[in-house]
Amino acid sequence: MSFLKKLVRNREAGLTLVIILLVLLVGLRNPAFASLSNLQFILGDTSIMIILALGMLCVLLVGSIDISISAIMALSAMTAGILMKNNLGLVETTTLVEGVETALAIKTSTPLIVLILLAMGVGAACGLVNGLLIAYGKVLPIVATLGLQYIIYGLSHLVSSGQAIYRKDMSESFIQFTRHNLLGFNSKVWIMLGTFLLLYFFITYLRSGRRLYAVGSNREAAQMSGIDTKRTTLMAHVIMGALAGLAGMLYASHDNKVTQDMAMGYEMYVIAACVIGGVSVTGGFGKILGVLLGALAIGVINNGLTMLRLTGNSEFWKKAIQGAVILIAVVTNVYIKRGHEKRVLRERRL
Amino acid sequence: AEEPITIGVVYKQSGNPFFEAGVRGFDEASKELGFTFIHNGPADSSNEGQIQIIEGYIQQEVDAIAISANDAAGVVSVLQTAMDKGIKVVSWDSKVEAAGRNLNVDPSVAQNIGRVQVEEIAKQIGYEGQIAILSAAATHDNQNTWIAYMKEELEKPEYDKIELVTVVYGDDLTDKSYQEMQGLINSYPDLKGVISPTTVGVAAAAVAIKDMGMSGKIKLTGLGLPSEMADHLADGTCEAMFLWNPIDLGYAAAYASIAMVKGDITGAVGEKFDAGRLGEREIMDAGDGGTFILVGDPFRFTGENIDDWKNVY
Amino acid sequence: MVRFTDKIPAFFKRREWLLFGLIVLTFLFFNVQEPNNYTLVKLLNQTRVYMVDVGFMALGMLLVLILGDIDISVAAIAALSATVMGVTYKAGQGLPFGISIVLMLVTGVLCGLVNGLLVIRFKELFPMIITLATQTLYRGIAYIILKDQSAGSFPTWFSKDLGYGLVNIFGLDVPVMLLCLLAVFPLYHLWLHHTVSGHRYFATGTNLTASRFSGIHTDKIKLSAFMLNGLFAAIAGFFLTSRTGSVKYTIGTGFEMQAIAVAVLGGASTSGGKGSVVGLLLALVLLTALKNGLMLLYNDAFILNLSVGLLLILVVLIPNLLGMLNKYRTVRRQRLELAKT
Amino acid sequence: MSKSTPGQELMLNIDGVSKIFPGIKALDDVHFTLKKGEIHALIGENGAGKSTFIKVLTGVHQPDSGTLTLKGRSIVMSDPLVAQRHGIAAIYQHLAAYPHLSVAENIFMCNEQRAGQSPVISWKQTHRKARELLDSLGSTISTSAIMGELSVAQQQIVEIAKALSQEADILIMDEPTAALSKKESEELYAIARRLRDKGTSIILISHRFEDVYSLADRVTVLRDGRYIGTWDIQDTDEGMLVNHMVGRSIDQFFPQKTAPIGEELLKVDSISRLGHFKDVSFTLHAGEILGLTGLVGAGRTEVVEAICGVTKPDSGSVTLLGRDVHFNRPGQALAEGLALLPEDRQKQGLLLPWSIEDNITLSNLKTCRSHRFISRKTIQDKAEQTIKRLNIKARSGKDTADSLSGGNQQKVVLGKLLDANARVMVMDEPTKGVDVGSKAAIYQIMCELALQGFGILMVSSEMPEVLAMCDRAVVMRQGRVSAIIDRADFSPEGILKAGMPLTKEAEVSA
Ligand SMILES: Nc1ncnc2c1ncn2[C@@H]1O[C@H](COP(=O)(O)OP(=O)(O)OP(=O)(O)O)[C@@H](O)[C@H]1O
Ligand SMILES: Nc1ncnc2c1ncn2[C@@H]1O[C@H](COP(=O)(O)OP(=O)(O)OP(=O)(O)O)[C@@H](O)[C@H]1O
Ligand SMILES: [Mg+2]
Ligand SMILES: [Mg+2]
Repeated sequence: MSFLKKLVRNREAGLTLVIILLVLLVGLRNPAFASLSNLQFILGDTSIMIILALGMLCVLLVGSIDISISAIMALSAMTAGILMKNNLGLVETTTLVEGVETALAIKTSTPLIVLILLAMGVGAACGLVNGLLIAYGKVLPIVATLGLQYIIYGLSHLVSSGQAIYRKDMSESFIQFTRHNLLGFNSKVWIMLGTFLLLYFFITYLRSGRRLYAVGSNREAAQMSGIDTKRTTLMAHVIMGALAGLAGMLYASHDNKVTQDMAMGYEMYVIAACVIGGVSVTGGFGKILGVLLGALAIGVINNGLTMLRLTGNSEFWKKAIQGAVILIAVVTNVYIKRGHEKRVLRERRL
Repeated sequence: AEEPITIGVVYKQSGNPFFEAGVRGFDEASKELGFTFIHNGPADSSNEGQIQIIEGYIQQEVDAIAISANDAAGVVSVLQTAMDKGIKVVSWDSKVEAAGRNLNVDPSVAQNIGRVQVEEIAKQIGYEGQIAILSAAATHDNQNTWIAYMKEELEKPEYDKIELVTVVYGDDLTDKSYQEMQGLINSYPDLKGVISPTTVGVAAAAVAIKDMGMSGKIKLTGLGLPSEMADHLADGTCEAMFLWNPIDLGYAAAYASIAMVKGDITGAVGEKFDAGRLGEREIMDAGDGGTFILVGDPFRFTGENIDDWKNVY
Repeated sequence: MVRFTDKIPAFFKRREWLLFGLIVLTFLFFNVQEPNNYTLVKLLNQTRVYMVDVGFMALGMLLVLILGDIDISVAAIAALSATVMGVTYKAGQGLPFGISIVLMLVTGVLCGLVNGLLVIRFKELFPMIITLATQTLYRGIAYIILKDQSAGSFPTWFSKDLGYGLVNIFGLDVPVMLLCLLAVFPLYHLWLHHTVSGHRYFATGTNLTASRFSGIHTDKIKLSAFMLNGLFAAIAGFFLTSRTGSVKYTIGTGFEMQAIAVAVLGGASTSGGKGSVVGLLLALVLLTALKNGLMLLYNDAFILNLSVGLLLILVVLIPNLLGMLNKYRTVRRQRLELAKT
Repeated sequence: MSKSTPGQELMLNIDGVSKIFPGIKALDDVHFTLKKGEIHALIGENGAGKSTFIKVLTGVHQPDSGTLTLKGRSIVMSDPLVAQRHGIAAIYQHLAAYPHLSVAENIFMCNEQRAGQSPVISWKQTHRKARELLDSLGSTISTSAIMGELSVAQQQIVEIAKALSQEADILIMDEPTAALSKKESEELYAIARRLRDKGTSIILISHRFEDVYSLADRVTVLRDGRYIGTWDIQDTDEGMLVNHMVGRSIDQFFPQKTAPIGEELLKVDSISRLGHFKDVSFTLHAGEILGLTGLVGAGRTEVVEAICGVTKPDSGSVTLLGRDVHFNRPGQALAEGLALLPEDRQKQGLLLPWSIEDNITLSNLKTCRSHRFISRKTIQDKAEQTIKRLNIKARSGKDTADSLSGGNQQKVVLGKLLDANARVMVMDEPTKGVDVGSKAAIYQIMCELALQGFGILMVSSEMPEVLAMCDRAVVMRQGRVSAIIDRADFSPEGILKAGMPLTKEAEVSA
């Protein structure tokens, strides 16, 4: 098989090529874009979307969808934020530097890990409600999660009583949590990688992970072979919820801010990332590496657009380019697939 | 007993702390003047949402509507029907077109708002180098007016060595503003200063500057919320920024509304009324066919005075 | 023997009755809470705020949902069509208003056509993804045309008489807009539920392949659904503009979700094959009654959304649960009979 | 290993099992025994409850009453995993495959291969074991091939491998040969016998008497959910079984076809479609029943779909009633008088949630109007006629299509087409998975249609059907027409030979 043929057959390789092309294109206009540090930055910036897309993969695999994730992010970050704000204390540390006394105020609060676990717990609870409605209440996924989106945003308004959480209300460890670098990569990247590997292991090597595929591929068959399809659907939604909670914390730490309407509209990017990554929206098919690359492609587009140095009607062009690139990527996928099918047909001997 | 006067307050977005502070101004005035008020804003800062709220107020037969409009033209029709029913309409913070209001309560003169920010950034970068503007959305009237005045100010000879390289838009979304700011830093290595005349933008810009290790290398000013900017002012990422006092703004709007309902003023040029602790205010010609009063000049927040304000709004 | 308690689930399985019951309850509840402001007369006036533009949009969305598809771009179509109307009319300096209106409708249909063609051509893709992309496109075009300006100064019959006018019918002041919407419903109902062409939308949505094999031109059905959806979106934009009095490219943002919610509340299912015009009307009335009541009582936008979400889920969930209960009961009764024999 | 004689050890004893679905009593006091090392055939008309019985046995459905004794122990099959643990494996009637997953994974889903007690799936082991299983079935399908890309027959083989992988004591096969060619069926027979000889007990469900007589040791008949009886196979003959199944005797299984051959209706001239078929030509006349036969995967469905506008041929021409036609969709063909009874009645033929009435009138709704509006009454009347004419068994026309058994569903689809005023009727496997009673009825209808001047093109994989019903047979092999045989020259060997793949290697890839 020629290299090109292989490339076309392998969606992941194709996507990688598309991403490299995008980077080169933008880099041509603005060399700063293609610099290593900027690419590291993009990876960090896209980590949140990748984490969400990984969760969305699970949900899409079982043939469901979740459009309430941005609301879940808001609610879980808000819950953790309020806890943090209310427990915030100042620790005055005095240090002597060459005889000059400096007062360093470090804000401490509930330990970071507790906050993260709390947020993930809140997220998982929201996912649980989604899953219960969909799997046991037989409410269609779009309807259930659309309704829950309204409700959860409303809840985040209620728990915050209209107040936002600002940097001044955040503990130092929380603010710094997404600002550490390790081996040149942001902590978000490491958290994303950890999530990625865990999920990769889960859906490749564990039975309950593989069953996500089985349920989405043929629900009836899964039922007949004894898979609890309802519980599997529920599990997918809980995973999504927990990851949305984690993503919400990263988002809040990164933005230094939690508002009750945080991340509104983010879900559409996440779904688009999955689709570009080759996940079937009707369930049963999708590779985890594809999702990673799909999200990365969107991250490159979003970051690249700000670096294109467009002038004039730039705002419009940014929006249009974004829509167009997504559409083109998805449509190209369709053509590649059709080409593949045609090739298979041609190879048949009649 | 006579029924108390009711004011219906409409703001741009529910849960936005700036307007929470504005409501505190109404609250203060209501204690002094003895009126009641209800307040609401759409969840998604939309024009349609504001219309819903206004229609609800008309239904409740309020005496006056005090609105900070998302779309200056988009609420004119519905406010006209309100005025037809004898309801007084006062816009505050963000004005309604002249045809849809009796009076506008302007936080400050747009020209001043543009000017002080240019003066500030020029001083900080030493009157030399590249600067950029990080705005909200290209569709926001007040943003565009301020930016126009900034450009006008930059024409002056003392700013000859300052180059405005670009205006970018963060849509008042934190993450988009952050990305745009990061894009500015990467795209213009010689960038010296950034003006962001929007509370969301200036806060996101401060975070981006800090994250990219550019604190002190790129100066930042703009219009920011003290509570949100407190840490950035304290550590010097942003040396100084501006904002008017939303509490005073609400307070003045409340006094203007009551004066109008009571018939003390009609909204005509030259009329004067007592605005409580703010003193007397005179109605002036806004130049758009309507009239306005002025509340005050933008306040300059710095690391020194921020502690007094960060818990206020 | 059929007991009365067995009949209740079956009764509420008909969405229309469930909605009707909820309307009555909602009205009574808020009427008691707010006897002065929440009256039938005043509520009627509020219908133009909550019913008309979303209602028209939902009528189009209903068709698309019946086919098992979804269209996220409707609100953007409304914005683009309204933009075309405002820009060509140019505050009276441009084309005659009638022609602007026609251009607006044509724009809506064209946008729908593009959606439909993409959906037909790329069957492998989810309409949700396609219309997500065209949404950006349509609003983008509206933005390129209008920039940050707003287009307005429409004739008074449009922005005043249509937007805020009232007609006195039997002593009741009815908004002109509402009459326009109500005029469409019976026709639409007859067409969708009682004609051959309406029937075909349901068939196609239930099983596209089998419908195609049965001789239905399913591509045409899909295309026409998206085009009609575009047309209704344009009409929604028209009425929305008559209320705002001017057009901005952001007009109607987020309405697509409201339209979907209304249609689903009225009995449509996102998996296709289901939907009811009467249900849709009742859903609109219910939402008007509920939203207005909450607005008066709480004055809080988030609470409003929260309860709409709750309503949406409950109305879909309750019949499902009752259906399960019913099934369980039937089987149990038969089991008992079996045990007896 | 010596062949165990049936009749020694009772593996399974089922007593008085009933199962109720809302509104339907699918099983009513059914008895069943299975001995060690026997093949027990379970037969009955469509909707008799065979599949339901199997599902009760494997824990997919819970019975409402009755007891189940396995190897002397009373057991509650609370879910399919319990059945699996007790050594019961099943191949279900409707393919239970995961189309997106690999062959190996399909085989071992829910029986994942792991290293010892570790929770981690070992993919190496999975593929190795899958390979061994497929080899034992004489199949060369790659273990990493995607299930959905295989032909139906290949998928069926994977399903069989899956059942074998469980090394069950009891193997259930619900119409395993429905999609298999004669040769593949024979291979399956051999495997079944081998398993039986090793002591496995097998329950076989089939509508083909061929299967029953060449495999079974005993046979049990169900009718309308009720138990009719169990016999040793030597004590039965086809006629008697049919009588038990339908509750009456069928004198004439294949009706006498009397229709004269008339003018040419359809002419297909060397049509081709990339990867599916090449240079296919034949003609069809009024009053003629033309068989289109060959092995599964020969491309027959593709040919008829291309003719009827479901797909389009890349080249060649189709002439209908003397006119050149190019259909873009089945609707056009239907309007011109060419009707297609599709292969998959559930996916292509019916709107399952809709009523029988609405299904029957769907193609011809325009005639069910009064004053531009649809008339419920006309629909009812029309459907009533069709229901009577085809003897569709349902409580009323208001019943939904998904509540019907396979044979009756097929009749509904047929009824829909009858309503549509066609001249040429293309039937793709009209009797696939249909019980004897319904089969005879369908043959009867075909003859009547021929008599009315219809031309009928029947795709069929069943030799007896082709031999008895057709005036001529077009045999396809690997996408090409290999022979067109006149009735006078019909012989099972001739047709079979024409349909056989040319080389062994070619067969493997087909
Ligand atoms: N899940 C279900 N819900 C309701 N009714 C059902 C269900 N499954 C089967 N039935 C009904 O139970 C009866 C028995 O069906 P079953 O599938 O067992 O018949 P069968 O003998 O296997 O027929 P065939 O030969 O067509 O496969 C039929 O009337 C069928 O409609
Ligand atoms: N040479 C081949 N290699 C792989 N797949 C093939 C080949 N030929 C046909 N197929 C596939 O096998 C399936 C069966 O083909 P088709 O339905 O046209 O055959 P058929 O003779 O009508 O069989 P059936 O008896 O099932 O109707 C189709 O999905 C087809 O694409
Ligand atoms: Mg069966
Ligand atoms: Mg076939």
